[in-house]
Amino acid sequence: MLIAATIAILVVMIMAILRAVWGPTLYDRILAVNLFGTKTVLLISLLGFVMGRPEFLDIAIVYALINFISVIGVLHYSDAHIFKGGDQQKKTMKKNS
Amino acid sequence: MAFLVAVAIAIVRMKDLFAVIMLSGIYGLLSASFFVAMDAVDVAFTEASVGAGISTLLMLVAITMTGRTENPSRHKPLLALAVVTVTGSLLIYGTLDMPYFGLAQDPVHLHVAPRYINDSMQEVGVPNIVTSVLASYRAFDTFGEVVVIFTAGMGVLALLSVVRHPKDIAEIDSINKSMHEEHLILRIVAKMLIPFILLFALYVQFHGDYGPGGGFQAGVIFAAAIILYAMLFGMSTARRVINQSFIQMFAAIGVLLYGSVGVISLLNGKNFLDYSALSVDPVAGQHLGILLIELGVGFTVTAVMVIIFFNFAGRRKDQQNKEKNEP
Amino acid sequence: MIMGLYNYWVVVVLMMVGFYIVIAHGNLIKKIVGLSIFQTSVFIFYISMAKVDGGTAPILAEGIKQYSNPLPHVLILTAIVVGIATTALGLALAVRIKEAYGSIEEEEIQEKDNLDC
Amino acid sequence: MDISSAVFLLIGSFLCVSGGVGILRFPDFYTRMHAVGVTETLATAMILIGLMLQNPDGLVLLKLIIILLMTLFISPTASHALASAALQNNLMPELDKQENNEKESSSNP
Amino acid sequence: MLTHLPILQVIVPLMAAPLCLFLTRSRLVWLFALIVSGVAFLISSLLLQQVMDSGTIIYMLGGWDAPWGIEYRIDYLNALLLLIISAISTIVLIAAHTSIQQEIPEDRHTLFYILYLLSLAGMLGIVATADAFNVFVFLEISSLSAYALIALGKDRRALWAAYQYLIMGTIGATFILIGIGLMYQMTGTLNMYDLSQRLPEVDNSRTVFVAFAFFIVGVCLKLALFPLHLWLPNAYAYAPSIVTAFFAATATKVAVYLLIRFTFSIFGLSFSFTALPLQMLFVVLGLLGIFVASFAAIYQANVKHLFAYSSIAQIGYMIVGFSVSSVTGLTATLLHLFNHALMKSALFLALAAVVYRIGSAQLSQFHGLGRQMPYTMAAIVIGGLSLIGVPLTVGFVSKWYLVLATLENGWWPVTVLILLGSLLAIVYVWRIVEVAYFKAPLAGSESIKEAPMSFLIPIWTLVIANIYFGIDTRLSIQVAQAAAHSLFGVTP
Repeated sequence: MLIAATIAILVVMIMAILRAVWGPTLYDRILAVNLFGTKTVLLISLLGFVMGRPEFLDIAIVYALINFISVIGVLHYSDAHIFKGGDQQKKTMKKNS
Repeated sequence: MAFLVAVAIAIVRMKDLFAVIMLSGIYGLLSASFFVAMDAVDVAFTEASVGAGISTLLMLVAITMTGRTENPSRHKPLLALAVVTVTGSLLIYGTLDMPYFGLAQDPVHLHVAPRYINDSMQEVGVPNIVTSVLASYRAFDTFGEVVVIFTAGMGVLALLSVVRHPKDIAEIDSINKSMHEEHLILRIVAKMLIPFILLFALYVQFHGDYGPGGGFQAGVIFAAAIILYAMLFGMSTARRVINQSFIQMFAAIGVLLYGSVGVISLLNGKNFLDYSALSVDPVAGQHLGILLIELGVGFTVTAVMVIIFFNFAGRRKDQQNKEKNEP
Repeated sequence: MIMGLYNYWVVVVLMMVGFYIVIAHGNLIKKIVGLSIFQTSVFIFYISMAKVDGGTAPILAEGIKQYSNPLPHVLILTAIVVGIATTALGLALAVRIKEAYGSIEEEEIQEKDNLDC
Repeated sequence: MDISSAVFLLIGSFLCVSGGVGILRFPDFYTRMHAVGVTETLATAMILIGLMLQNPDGLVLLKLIIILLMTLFISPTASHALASAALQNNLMPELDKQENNEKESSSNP
Repeated sequence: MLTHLPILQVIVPLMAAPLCLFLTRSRLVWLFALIVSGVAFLISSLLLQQVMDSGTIIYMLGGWDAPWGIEYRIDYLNALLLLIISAISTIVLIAAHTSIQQEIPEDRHTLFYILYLLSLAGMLGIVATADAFNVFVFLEISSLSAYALIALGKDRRALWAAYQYLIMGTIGATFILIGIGLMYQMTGTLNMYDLSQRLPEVDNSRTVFVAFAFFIVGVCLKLALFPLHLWLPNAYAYAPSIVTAFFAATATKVAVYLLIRFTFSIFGLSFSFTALPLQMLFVVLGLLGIFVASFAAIYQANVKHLFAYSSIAQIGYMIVGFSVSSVTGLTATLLHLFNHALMKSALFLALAAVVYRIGSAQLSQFHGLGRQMPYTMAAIVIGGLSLIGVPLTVGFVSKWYLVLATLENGWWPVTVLILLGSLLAIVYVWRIVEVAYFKAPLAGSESIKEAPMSFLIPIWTLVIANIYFGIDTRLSIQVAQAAAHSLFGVTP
């Protein structure tokens, strides 16, 4: 069963990579990376059980954290700079209202 | 494995730097999973936090400053291809006489490593062999590693640090306020998470003797928490908590702590970094020594990661302010 | 033989992809990405050489006889740190170059240099 | 015990794959996000519960619970942040796009 | 404490670097760095003394014995290199405070000294260690700090040069890493001595051959051997003058050391020179390097560029001596290592003084400098003579040995080509002399004065050393010959 789940996760990983490669928008890619990260967390936990040494779940925790932080980071930096136009528009809208 | 190749080739073809960086993040995650499958849990730990976390983040900050598309023009792809093919085939040629993958009677597994596996428990007394090799047998390499990271911190500081004026800081403050009003949910979740992350970092720091982890990993996680804080609550708020010159001192203290452990053993008449000088009982000395140097590593890594990130981000703020003042 | 060496061959391909990015692409950031791929592949090479069939992670536990080789792990831990240090410094340089030249394309920079001379 | 664990794992894997199909096949960003956001959380929970039922010892169980809690916190938050960021930067949902083209208005999306 | 000298050699600058952060004033940091470097110099001379008295010193770090722990192993070769590096570093540092005042912004001064010390420590570490992986770690310390130091240069091209150096240097380091990995895979050890014992068992395997090839290519990238030299001229030309003076004299020497150490002591002579057509390859590359770089030097408008190219040519001489693979040839290489460090640091320091006074190193700005800065220009002339290989300077001694070595092997054509290469050196040195002494000073440059004492003292120390070791050759030749002999004797 563990193996089956591992394979399922690997399949999903492939899909996520495809989405990350195809894009088309920035957010699709971020989404794909996020999905990929969560799946990696699962994969690591599963691998720990498959190999019979489940003590190493620390790594999975780190992955989950890092994944969160990098998604936030990506959003933070893509927000602020690449789509500056959007930001300014929003501000003007606020002023008007 | 095939995954890795696919991602790598996709990276070659991409022109959008943002996508490239996303993919390189995936590459980091993948190789870390591979490391787990190959039993290298400590390495996977590090690669996850570094390859997928910190370096992706740094690259992102960098492209926001440099622009995100690559010019289509490539120069001399043929020549490059030729060089690569030659090197690659040389390597393949070299693999032909290699001992096969995974066999227990490879020379690698027969010569030096058995002593680590069999005797490190008596000699160092730490169940995690990687830690005992890292922090005791080859402690000097690790000292070098700490110095490398310190060097990088100083280098980034030399390249990117900007002198800040109080007026700018006030200005940045107001920008931050307006920018972060909408991050309410994120902030609340982050507020709950950050203490947990810090705790977890401490666990990783001190549990390194028994499981995967150690000073370096803990340092990165610690720094990640600070970076998260800085991103959500604004650079200048974070700077108020963690002062630039203070964090520089911190980096230096880490290196010095590591080095002074060595110097103490010198003063006690033992060789550099010989921990048995630290205590009457050699194994207890080893324990103490490993604890101290891991602490040193943790200090320096945290501090340097924060320095690097702050300087990148600070530079970016600076650029933005300049852009604003010009038109 | 194919099974025994397959792993290494894939690693070689990865290394070469990274290497190709470094030498063939003109964009400074992409070069650094390539460099980190190149280095990561070397790490993978070291780690694969440490693997022992049927072995587990080198953390001592009751009832386990066969461990993988810990030494390459230690080396690679150090090398990863070196890698991130290089990446950080390279990115910092790229940022400064962008400020000074207004571009991060190798050819444009070269052109501007030639004008200077 | 084993059977229940297997059932959880299977459900988890199924949800995973369906989420994966979703991210590939759905037409625009928001629907894709829906596919991922919904299945992912549940799938992760299922698989982790399945693992917990493999009856590991105390510390491992604790870590699994931590991971579970963290995913439950993190992934909705990340999805939320992602969606709101996309929305604020005027990435239109597929359906809205048509309407907007008709109205030519810039009402808050 | 005497038994701990090998480790103190590296640790003193290494630990001093972070300490600099706690010192506030630029002048204090400079004094501190100078003292530290001086201590390192003292230690290295003591070490050389010890090696001469009692042979190879072995020091086990952490108290673990050799293949398990990391070991330091100091023999003649290491001791010589340590001495060169720390001596040059100390002398160059004397002038640093004055020079960087003008070239580096005030708030970066402390960082400059930190990076300088780190780079010094890195180089010392590479030379002292007997562990292959430790070499890689310290190589990265020295090169990372080198990239940052070069990027501190005033011109924006310094950034670009540093970036190129970073890419090339990292590729080189990664190649070295691959080479070390393959060696480790075949033997299971990382200790150099242990490697040399265990490699012969497997040395007909293709993997070891590839390991050797990768290692050599990696080192040659660092070494800036002829076809791989592209990063060097710009890096030297745009770095702060002090940094150039330091690196020109030491950085490539360390790479030469690695080359010698790995080919002679680890892979062994018979393997290195039979498995690969290395000998022929290196002679050809070395000679090509001499000629191409000398010609390039002739056409440079910037004097720093000129001397940088001349450095590449000098590396060519060292490689030729190395590839003769006889005791005399190796002695010539080692002598040239020592001598070239002396003359290049003198030349670049003199240039630093010129840059300090006139703010540029363009040859067109040199008009009439011979009268305005007589002592500095005299130093450049003597250094130039030494580059050419005129008798009574050190350059003559090493060229003499090189010629002897090639003749010994019966390589007539090589000898002739080496002498022709020296003729090219005459051309580019003459260009400077001509401009400086036989052209009228530029209008508006009357105010240029002689360089301050803080420059003249180190420059003339080096120049006098240049002449002294050119006349009284006993010490340098004795050490170089002993090192060469031990390298040939130790080889299994």
